[in-house]
Amino acid sequence: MVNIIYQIAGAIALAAILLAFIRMIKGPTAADRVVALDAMTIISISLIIFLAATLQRVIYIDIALVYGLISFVGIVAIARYLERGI
Amino acid sequence: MTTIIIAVLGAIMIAAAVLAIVQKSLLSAVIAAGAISLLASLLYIVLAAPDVAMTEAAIGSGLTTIVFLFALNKIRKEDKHG
Amino acid sequence: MTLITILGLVLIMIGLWGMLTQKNIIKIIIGFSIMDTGVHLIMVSIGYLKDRTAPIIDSAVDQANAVNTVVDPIPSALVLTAIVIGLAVTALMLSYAIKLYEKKGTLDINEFKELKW
Amino acid sequence: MELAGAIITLIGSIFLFLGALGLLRMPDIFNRMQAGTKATTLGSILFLTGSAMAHAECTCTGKIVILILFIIFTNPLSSHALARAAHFIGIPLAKKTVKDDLAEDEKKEEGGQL
Repeated sequence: MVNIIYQIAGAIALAAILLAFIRMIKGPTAADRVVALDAMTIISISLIIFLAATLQRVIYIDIALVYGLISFVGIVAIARYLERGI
Repeated sequence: MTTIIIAVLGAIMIAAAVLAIVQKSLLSAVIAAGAISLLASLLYIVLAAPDVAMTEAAIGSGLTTIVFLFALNKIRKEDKHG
Repeated sequence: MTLITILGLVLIMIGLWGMLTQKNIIKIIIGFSIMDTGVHLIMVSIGYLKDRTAPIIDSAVDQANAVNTVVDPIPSALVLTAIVIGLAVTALMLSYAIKLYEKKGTLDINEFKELKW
Repeated sequence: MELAGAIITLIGSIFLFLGALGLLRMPDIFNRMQAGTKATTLGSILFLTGSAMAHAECTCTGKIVILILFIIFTNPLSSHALARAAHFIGIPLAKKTVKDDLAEDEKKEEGGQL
């Protein structure tokens, strides 16, 4: 029972990453695509935790820690480029 | 379960690669290349290689995008002056 | 994992198509980076064995029986080096692109024809 | 305990899905940014908390608390930087927008300087 509910939650998160990517395809300006990339990053952090729980290794959580910091630096760099250049 | 994850993420990766090639705007192409690296680091976790996933997340998705943005910035600045 | 090998092959083909058909130098470098990702995926998928786990010994892996429960760590060690070298090659290509832009004022590959005959 | 964790995870994933749906259906970039940042922040916090509760036997609670703190600190900052950049490069608002405080402030400052 617990496992089935948990796997349904993972499938819904996978569908969410697909929807965010459709906005990246459609987006009229580059800023829309950056917003879609930001949302995809946050959803994929959740998906990494889901994979770590499904495959039963604690060590995979460290990847989510690294990703949470690095993606922030990348998004801020793109925002500064959009505004006036790095 | 892992087969479904690989199929969905692979389809998104192929679509992002085609988007990065056919896109006119250079910034949008760089963003799509960053999305490819993000999804590749998810696939490395499924392939049981967490060290590669960590490196790909830090270097492929973070640092490569910033290096591309530096180059685009140089080109745009030259454009403004000349 | 056959599926991942096919995915890597498709990514290599898309990157090669982009490198051969695009006119802008930055787009050619992006195609090279996509091709790089495809090669890395294929190399990691060679070392994967079914129903096994990551080769890091902690409380989840039995130490005495570790040979039968972990995947092959050699291809992932190779790919780890290849990713870093890929970043260096990309940065070198981008610096050449900036120099070419300062020389000619354009990034169209058809304008650079000193070596054509 | 484990069933409660699984249900909290399900609620968090539904928040993630609704955030992505709002990202797809909102009319202009600022509305999209609001849907794509607030809803996914709440959803991922719920998802991580539920995962830590559903797998209580693993010793990962400290790491998940640090990860939630990262998300709470970095996510509004990056979204604020993006919104500021999008406003300054002049992306048009949606037709239904009734108020734009930042543009009014800028106009007032220019008037004061003159």
